[in-house]
Amino acid sequence: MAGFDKVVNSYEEAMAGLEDGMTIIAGGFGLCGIPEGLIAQMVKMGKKELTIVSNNCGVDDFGLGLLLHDRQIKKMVSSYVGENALFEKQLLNGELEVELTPQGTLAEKMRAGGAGIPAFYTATGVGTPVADGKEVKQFNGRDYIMEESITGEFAIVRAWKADRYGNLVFRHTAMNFNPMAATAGKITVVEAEEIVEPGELEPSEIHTPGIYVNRVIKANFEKRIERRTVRQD
Amino acid sequence: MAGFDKVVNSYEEAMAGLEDGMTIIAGGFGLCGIPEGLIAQMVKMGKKELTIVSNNCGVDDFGLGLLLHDRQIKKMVSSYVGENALFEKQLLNGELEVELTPQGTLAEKMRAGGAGIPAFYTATGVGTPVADGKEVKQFNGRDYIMEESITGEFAIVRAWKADRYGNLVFRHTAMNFNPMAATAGKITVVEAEEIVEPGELEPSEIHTPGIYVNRVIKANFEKRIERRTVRQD
Amino acid sequence: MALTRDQIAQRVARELQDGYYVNLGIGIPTLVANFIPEGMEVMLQSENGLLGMGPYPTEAELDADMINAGKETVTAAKGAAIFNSAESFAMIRGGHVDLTVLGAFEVDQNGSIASYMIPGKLVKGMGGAMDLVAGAQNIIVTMTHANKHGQSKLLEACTLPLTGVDCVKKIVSDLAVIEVKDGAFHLLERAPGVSIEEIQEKTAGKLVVNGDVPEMVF
Amino acid sequence: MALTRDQIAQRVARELQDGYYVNLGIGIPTLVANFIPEGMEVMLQSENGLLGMGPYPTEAELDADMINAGKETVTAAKGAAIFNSAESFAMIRGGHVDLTVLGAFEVDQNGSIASYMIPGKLVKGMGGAMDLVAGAQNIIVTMTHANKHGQSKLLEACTLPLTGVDCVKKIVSDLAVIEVKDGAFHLLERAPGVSIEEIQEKTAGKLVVNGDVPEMVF
Repeated sequence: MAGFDKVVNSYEEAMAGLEDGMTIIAGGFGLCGIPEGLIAQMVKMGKKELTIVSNNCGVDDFGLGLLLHDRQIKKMVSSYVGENALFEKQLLNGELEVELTPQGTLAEKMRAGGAGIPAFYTATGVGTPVADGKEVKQFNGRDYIMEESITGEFAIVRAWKADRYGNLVFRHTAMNFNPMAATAGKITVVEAEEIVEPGELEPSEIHTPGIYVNRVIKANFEKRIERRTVRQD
Repeated sequence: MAGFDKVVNSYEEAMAGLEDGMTIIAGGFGLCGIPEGLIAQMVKMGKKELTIVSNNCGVDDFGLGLLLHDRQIKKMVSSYVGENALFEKQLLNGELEVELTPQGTLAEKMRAGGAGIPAFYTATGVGTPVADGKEVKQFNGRDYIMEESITGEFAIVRAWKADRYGNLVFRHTAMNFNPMAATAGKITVVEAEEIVEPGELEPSEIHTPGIYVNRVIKANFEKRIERRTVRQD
Repeated sequence: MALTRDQIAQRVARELQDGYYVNLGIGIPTLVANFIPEGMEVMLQSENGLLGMGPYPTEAELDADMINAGKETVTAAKGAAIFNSAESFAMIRGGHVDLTVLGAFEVDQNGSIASYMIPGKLVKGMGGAMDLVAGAQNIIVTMTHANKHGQSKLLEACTLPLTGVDCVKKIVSDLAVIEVKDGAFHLLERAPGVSIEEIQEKTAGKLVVNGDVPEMVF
Repeated sequence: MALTRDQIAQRVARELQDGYYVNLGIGIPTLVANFIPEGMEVMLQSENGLLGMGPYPTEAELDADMINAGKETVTAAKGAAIFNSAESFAMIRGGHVDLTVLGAFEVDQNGSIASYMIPGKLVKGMGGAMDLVAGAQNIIVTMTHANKHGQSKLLEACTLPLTGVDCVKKIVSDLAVIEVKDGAFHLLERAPGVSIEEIQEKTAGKLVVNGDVPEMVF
């Protein structure tokens, strides 16, 4: 079934077509569920002036934070970017632009982008700096602001299991933004812990149907923990 | 865990609070995945002037079509209502009102209702009778119409497995509109083939988290087939 | 000779490409699945929430919870995914489906389509058709070139309530294959033995004919 | 005596009801989970996609793929559900979460809250706080009544960029429990040994005191 076999065997193939100035939508929350190898490949390719849409920007030495070292990022669209000294420096220098977006609005903007919905209304951010320049409309006596959807030339996603057709299953809270990111890329690239044959994933348990996915690569992940909290038993 | 045990033991309890003039959002596609017993209870209760939001209106002698016999429905919001002679008669008599809504727009209106999104834009229906009276806005040079969300006093849902907390799993294509309906009711009532204990459903495989669900009742379903098509092997 | 329903489906199937995600409407479009070329793989999307629709079930496989958008009992193909209606139309509306094939009452030379309602008769509803014509990357309409009274269904402007505007890319009728572009019907192929004159006569909208128009071969 | 962080959390826990779905912010709000009254069940929502958050894991249970919205490793409670971020905020924005507890820099007498940004210092971002204050049915803020310079954080009008307008229902500070309604701070309870005068002095916005204000008991 050549037509639906989306597995590629190198990171070069996985990120082929990435160019300066593109918008990349990335799954992950903090360091949880991030496509580590695809980010490393982006660092290696050295493309510049990128717009990255991701809830966070990693830390100084891991995740999307690595793209800051060679100043590859022009603009971040994120809800929280406070884990990262280099980010702070580039932001204050004016080398980096940030568009702070409430977390739920960000998730919905990605979903809307993939779902052909150019804009939606939300009460989130009404009366705050987030509402600046946005259309306000009343529904049932309450104010809402219009938020526009987001799409990208690429989406980079981490999955647990992927089949060759690109059907995806995510593991625990490593799911987070990954399913929305997967829908919003013109080219959606998935890095998976495991690749299985079509038919091995139960159809109703698939989180992301393969129609959204263009390329799949198998990877080993470091899975660094950002805040290691344990209890004594 | 009294606070989260949502299982009720009678259909009277399941539909308690239903009144004349209410809006009820129903899951199901054709006769597939419909909450048969909850519909039967609505027939038994005889409440009138109901607005029913459902992709279809059953057939003459099964599903939501049963609500037509005693003229309980004032208005249907549906994408397709062509399976039903009684429906046709009441519509032509002017006893019944119908708001035809494209299937995808209907699904999205329910989802938006549950998700606190009062309206969204879609290209579906632009230039057609569906666009009449609706705001048109351009994004990237294309026209879109604004569609408002739907919520109801009740949502009635069929699930395959429900746990006592109201977490739901749906079976095959009996899923259809049920997950969206579940989010959009002020009181969401679920009729399930099987009730399991909390912890038996794998957290990442739950289709509808229990937070949306108010009442759960166990049922046996007839599961009538609308178009029985088989192949000879 | 006008094409049979099966021949129309067979001709549409030649528009498929390996790796296509396709939504087939009710009627002739459904038959397209029977003519997928050898060695080519396409995945069928059914808008009630199934990507990877398989054949009808055997008696033993029959399951009331497994239907397609035409409410027929079906099976899931290997590698299928099942999801809710909002997700299903997210894929459709978001342009992820490569091709939609559907029937119509009328198509006009601008690619507008009327397919869901004949005023005066009962309104059955548009189902998923409006979402499909608004969202799919490519839309092919199958229909008879003229109605049973001999009146053309390929018009200068649709007369019935529209399902969508400026969206149909191609028509495979019982008489011809026609591309819809630049405000005209462009004749690409003729049914075997059907003359350009007959097609012209049964096309009310603007028909563009360039040179010799080949006959379809089956 | 001003309340300790634990006492603030303990007092907030008295606002819980059996069967509540609750989202707890970072800091003092997180401690509320330690004081859920005996025999009462509440379910904790973590906005990164977990309904039914359990305790921190043991060393053996530690899993990088199982974190909360504060990026701490956690466990899932029995009966938990895990879902994507869009679904998580559908529940929050849609008003399905009964109670949100979060910290703030400032709250004003109309219930507006500033909690995510101090201009001139680095902008870290609002995370999920704006969605939570816009969507939750009930919002309780925990904070010290005054900052370290003794300046009130309960103001006539917030001075910092807002997280949300007219949304905070109650404040549990180190000095008092205050209801925010009708454009004023209504004093409900005092910390043990803290006088109404001290609270008045540290409340810059309009404070309403009705009769004897009871002391909290721990």
